[in-house]
Amino acid sequence: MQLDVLVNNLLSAPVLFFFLGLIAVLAKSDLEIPQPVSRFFSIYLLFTIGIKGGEELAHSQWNAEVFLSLLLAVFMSAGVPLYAYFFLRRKFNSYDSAAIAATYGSISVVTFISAVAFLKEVNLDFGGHMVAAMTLMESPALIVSLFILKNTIKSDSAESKVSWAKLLHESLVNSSVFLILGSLFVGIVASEKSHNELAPFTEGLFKGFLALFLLDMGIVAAKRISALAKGGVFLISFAIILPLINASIAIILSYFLGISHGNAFLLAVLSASASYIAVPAAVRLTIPEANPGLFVPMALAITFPFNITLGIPLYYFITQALWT
Amino acid sequence: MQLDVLVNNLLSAPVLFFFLGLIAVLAKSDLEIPQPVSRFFSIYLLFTIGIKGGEELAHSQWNAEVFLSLLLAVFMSAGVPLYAYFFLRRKFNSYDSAAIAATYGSISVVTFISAVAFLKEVNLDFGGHMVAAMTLMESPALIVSLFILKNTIKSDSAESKVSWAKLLHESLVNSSVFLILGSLFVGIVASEKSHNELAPFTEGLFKGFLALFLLDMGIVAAKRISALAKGGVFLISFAIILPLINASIAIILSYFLGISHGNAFLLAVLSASASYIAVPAAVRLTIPEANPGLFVPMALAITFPFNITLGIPLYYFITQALWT
Amino acid sequence: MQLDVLVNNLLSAPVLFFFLGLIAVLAKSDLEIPQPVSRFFSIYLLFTIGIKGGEELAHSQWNAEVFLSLLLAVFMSAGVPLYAYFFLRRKFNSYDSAAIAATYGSISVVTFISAVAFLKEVNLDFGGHMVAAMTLMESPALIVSLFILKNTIKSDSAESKVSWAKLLHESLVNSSVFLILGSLFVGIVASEKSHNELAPFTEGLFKGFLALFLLDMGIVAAKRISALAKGGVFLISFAIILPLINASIAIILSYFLGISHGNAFLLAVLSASASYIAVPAAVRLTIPEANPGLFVPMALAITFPFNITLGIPLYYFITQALWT
Amino acid sequence: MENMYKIEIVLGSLHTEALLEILNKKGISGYTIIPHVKGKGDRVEYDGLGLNDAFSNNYIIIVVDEEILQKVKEPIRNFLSKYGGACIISDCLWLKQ
Amino acid sequence: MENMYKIEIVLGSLHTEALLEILNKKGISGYTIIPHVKGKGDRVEYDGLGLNDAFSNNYIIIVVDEEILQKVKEPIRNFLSKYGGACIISDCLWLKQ
Amino acid sequence: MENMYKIEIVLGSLHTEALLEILNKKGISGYTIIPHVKGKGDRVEYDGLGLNDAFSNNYIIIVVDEEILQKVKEPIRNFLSKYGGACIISDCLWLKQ
Ligand SMILES: Nc1ncnc2c1ncn2[C@@H]1O[C@H](COP(=O)(O)O)[C@@H](O)[C@H]1O
Ligand SMILES: Nc1ncnc2c1ncn2[C@@H]1O[C@H](COP(=O)(O)O)[C@@H](O)[C@H]1O
Ligand SMILES: Nc1ncnc2c1ncn2[C@@H]1O[C@H](COP(=O)(O)O)[C@@H](O)[C@H]1O
Ligand code: NA
Ligand code: NA
Ligand code: NA
Repeated sequence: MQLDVLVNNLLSAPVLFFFLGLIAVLAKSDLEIPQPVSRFFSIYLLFTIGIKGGEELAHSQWNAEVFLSLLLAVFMSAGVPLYAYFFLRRKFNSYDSAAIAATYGSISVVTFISAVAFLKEVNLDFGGHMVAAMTLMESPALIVSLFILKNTIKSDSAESKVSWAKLLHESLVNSSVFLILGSLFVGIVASEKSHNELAPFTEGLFKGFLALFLLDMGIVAAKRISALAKGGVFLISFAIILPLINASIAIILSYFLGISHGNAFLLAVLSASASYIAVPAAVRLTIPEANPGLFVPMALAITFPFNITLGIPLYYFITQALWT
Repeated sequence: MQLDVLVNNLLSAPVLFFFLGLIAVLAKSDLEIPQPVSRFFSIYLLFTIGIKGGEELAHSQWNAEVFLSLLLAVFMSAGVPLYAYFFLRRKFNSYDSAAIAATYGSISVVTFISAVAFLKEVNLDFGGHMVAAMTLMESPALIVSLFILKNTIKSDSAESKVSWAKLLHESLVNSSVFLILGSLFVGIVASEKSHNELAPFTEGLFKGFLALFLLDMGIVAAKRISALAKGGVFLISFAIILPLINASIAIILSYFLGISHGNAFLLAVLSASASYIAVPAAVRLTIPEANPGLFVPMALAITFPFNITLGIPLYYFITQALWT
Repeated sequence: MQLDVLVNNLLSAPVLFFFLGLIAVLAKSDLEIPQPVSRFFSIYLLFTIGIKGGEELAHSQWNAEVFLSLLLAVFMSAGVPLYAYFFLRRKFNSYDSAAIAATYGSISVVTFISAVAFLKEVNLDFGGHMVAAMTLMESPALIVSLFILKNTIKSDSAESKVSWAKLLHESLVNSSVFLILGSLFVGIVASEKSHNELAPFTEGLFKGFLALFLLDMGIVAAKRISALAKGGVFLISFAIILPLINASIAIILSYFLGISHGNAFLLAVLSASASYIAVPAAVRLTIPEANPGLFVPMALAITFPFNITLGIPLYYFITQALWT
Repeated sequence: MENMYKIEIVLGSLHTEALLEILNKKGISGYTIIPHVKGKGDRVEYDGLGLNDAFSNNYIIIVVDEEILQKVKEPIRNFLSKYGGACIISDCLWLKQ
Repeated sequence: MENMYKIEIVLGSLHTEALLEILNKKGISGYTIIPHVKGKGDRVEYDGLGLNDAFSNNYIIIVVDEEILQKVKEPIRNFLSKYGGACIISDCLWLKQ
Repeated sequence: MENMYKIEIVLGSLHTEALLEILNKKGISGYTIIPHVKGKGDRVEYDGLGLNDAFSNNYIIIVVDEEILQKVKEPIRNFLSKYGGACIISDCLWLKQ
């Protein structure tokens, strides 16, 4: 039965379309999703996750476990860069290390979506506040990484200019965070009638747009993967080992904090996931010295596919063993 | 209960997304809807309104009231510029006055949609011909405004070149009018089976795309609002008072012509609304001397939000008091 | 009753939107579908056809008739250029002849979709493998045409460079073929639950997106039609006569091979249809000397509308007379 | 290679067709248009944002010889003074095929 | 017609706003931006592909006189050395309206 | 600042990859591509309209020194004579970082 779960996950339409995208590039197909269309897909996904998350949030109970899991979410996002950075410094310069640390402390929305779909498949409950937890994990990692960077390199003119106020502001209003937060808010205040009217759009189309978005991600991942060649085995192992470590820590802490099975699993997935949209854009602005040929393909072409194929079932088996 | 109506209107998902768009820009978020995506939304909305309007038109009775309301629609669109122009000339040059007059004589499709949604919320009937009425109101205002402009300024070489035939043609084939008219036609001739097949697209997705389109409108409105600063209080008051005057005239005339409650309300909303898509584009071509920093933000950033938040409930209360 | 079928076909929403697009351009409307949106429509259509085709393929029986119809599909695609080329050479140079021959040997996905919708309308069954048959017909025509071209013109430096391996590869991975094949594969392996989750996207939206895509095709067809003027009556007659010949041959062969009514009809439509997306792009690369002002508008502005309005009912009446 | 002039015009998208019609009559042999261009000059900012093309520029490039250049200079200047936009002219070599 | 200089800058989309802010302070009178430009130089390839703008360039065109050119040269050089990008300068004639 | 040459090529989108492959072999150090460009010359009009890229141009900009210029001139000419397109060359100064 455990193999079933793994195979079902691998054969789900969105996962297959990700691989279709990879294959398209490797087979030198000219298949490409125009950028505005790609943006439309991600606007749709963020809008829908926000609206549905808001609906669930409005119906969920606020108890100690909820607060603990939100706290743990922030803790993981801020904590991951702390150990990742020093681990990375053995192989990379300060800039690249900080950039990669920020990437892995933050989260991937599509990985989260896949985990939620997985939970529904295996009939395991989770809290309505987990979309909020995800949103809370978007930004702390970048702030912590910049803080480390600033304190480890001798602050010369350029670096000393980091404006923390600007950074905090930016982390709240960057387009992904803003659209999810805004849609979350609308989802909370909207009436049941409103939700019903939106349902054919938000629920009906979700799987279709998700599959197309993953097709696009597969294409982009494959185009960026060649840049990894220089990084070699270390880079690729790192992109798989770090998620495993992050998930393990999240699972252990969840266990001792008494967080429920479903929420612990999602926190593990979020901690294991790495950002390849919002954080890379922010890193280009704040750490222009870092090589985007490293941190983007690591997150997008190694960690993301690892998580949605093997990682998610694996984190599930571990939590299942502990929680039942 | 009246407050309820107002609050429900303010808390509807599309209205909230308009404000989300405004806030995004004010909070300096980088959230933006790529232009092709924005076009897709408006193509979808025009297509859907046309198809659904055609379906309703095919089932509606043609009686005296229908003809009277169509006539009143054209009358309002042509009449508004007549008084608006001379009112505006006190503060603006001829070109800007004509451009603003044309903008306010014409209509806003999204305002009309919001009014229709409002009617459904309060369970008030309206005629299947009102989409046709709306379409009839798109163009007369621009023609009248150009006519006034040509007759008030000493016609030198450039202005005397206005070709009325070209203008009439243009007003029938400009993309918004053409797409609505065409979809209206398809909606009329399509079989019931056809309409059922299209329903998941036209009806199912409507609220979702409307919300996203309003998000975009909010963003654009906020980006254009700074241009209003120069115009000051006069401009902003004008952008609220003129709609009130237009709606009042439409209501009074409807009342004496014996037009039904629902139709009168929609005619008031249409008269009060101002164009920020089709007419501004046409004005750039026909009155290049006019400053688009005035007429676009007035319609988009002041009149539109005023109408969809306060105007619509207000026009409803007034008509309700008169009709019942 | 036969007239009914014809009229219903002409009044279906997608056909009407094609004419709306034509009229838009002829009436000099500025209505245009931005290219990324147009791409989105075609990605949606290919995705959906693949997924649904895969679902049907998974449920269909593999018997002799299936293999025969797949074989006939390839035979028609490879055979059409053989006679078309020499027919065309009477009026056109070698390059243009080869380009047009390739265009007419290949197929049009939207024509196929219209034929399938037509079959559902008249309640006639067809095999789940016909989407596969369509995909098999995409490429052979181009390969055969290039082969003829290479063997008829004295091979000088440029032409002798045709790399057959590259060409075969290209014909398998060009974006349309790749996306249909990939989606077909996902459609085959996806669970019934998966198909149900995708249905609101794939089935619910199909007619709507098809109508909008045809609107776009109408616009593009009309913009390209002027280029045909030079070709004159010969070109236009050719663009109608060749489909008729191709359909007739497909019908006769199907009849003698014992292929079922529905499949024979679809093979006739596929043989009669001409490519205006995938093949023109491939021809620009492989036969740059050919004039795209000929082969694109012939397929898009003459053959396509002929097939979806008159051709499809006609091929149906002929097959009906033979098969019943 | 031939000595030619490169005319670059930034112009509101809505006005491009009219200008090209004028220039075609003056005998230009071709043109290139880069659509969806943003910009800011003396007039309103062209931010290329949604809804319609009223706030979007085209970047038009026209390669001409000396003779055509002299013919089109005034018409372009007149057109731009009415509809806004900018125009620069520079030398270039045309790589003849 | 006036003798002017045309500055062309290829720059990551995310950095454009910051550069224009600097140049506006130096007194440039306008600018034109061609968005969604791809390219390759010494650093990572900008393939303009989906997801975000981190791999997309802007092509910025700024027409200036000699005086402003001298003022902006160094700031542009400094900016590009930090954020990547390329810049070329050439002569042109500005067709005054 | 260095004296360089700016090569501008308008070319059908479908042919861009092949040309860049040739030029990369000749040693160009970088390139910039503006996609979705429309145009009209001696051949068919490139209106950039939907369905596929067959009617859409790319605008390619390549900055080279004198030596590379001499190396790429003939290959570009040959390529364009087969696949259509236009090419102009002009002087420029490269603002070195
Ligand atoms: N100095 C400049 N450098 C580059 N582009 C300019 C300059 N001035 C104006 N433009 C462009 O020309 C357009 C129209 O200018 P204007 O009519 O002055 O508003 C602007 O939107 C810019 O794209
Ligand atoms: N030789 C060149 N010719 C044209 N564009 C270039 C050249 N070198 C660099 N670029 C452009 O400048 C951008 C940034 O260059 P770089 O910072 O060197 O990676 C590239 O993405 C290209 O668009
Ligand atoms: N005189 C010209 N000025 C600017 N662009 C041109 C000119 N002639 C040709 N072009 C561009 O080059 C492309 C190919 O030209 P052709 O191969 O002559 O059709 C056209 O689509 C235009 O974009
Ligand atoms: Na993480
Ligand atoms: Na009005
Ligand atoms: Na065919």
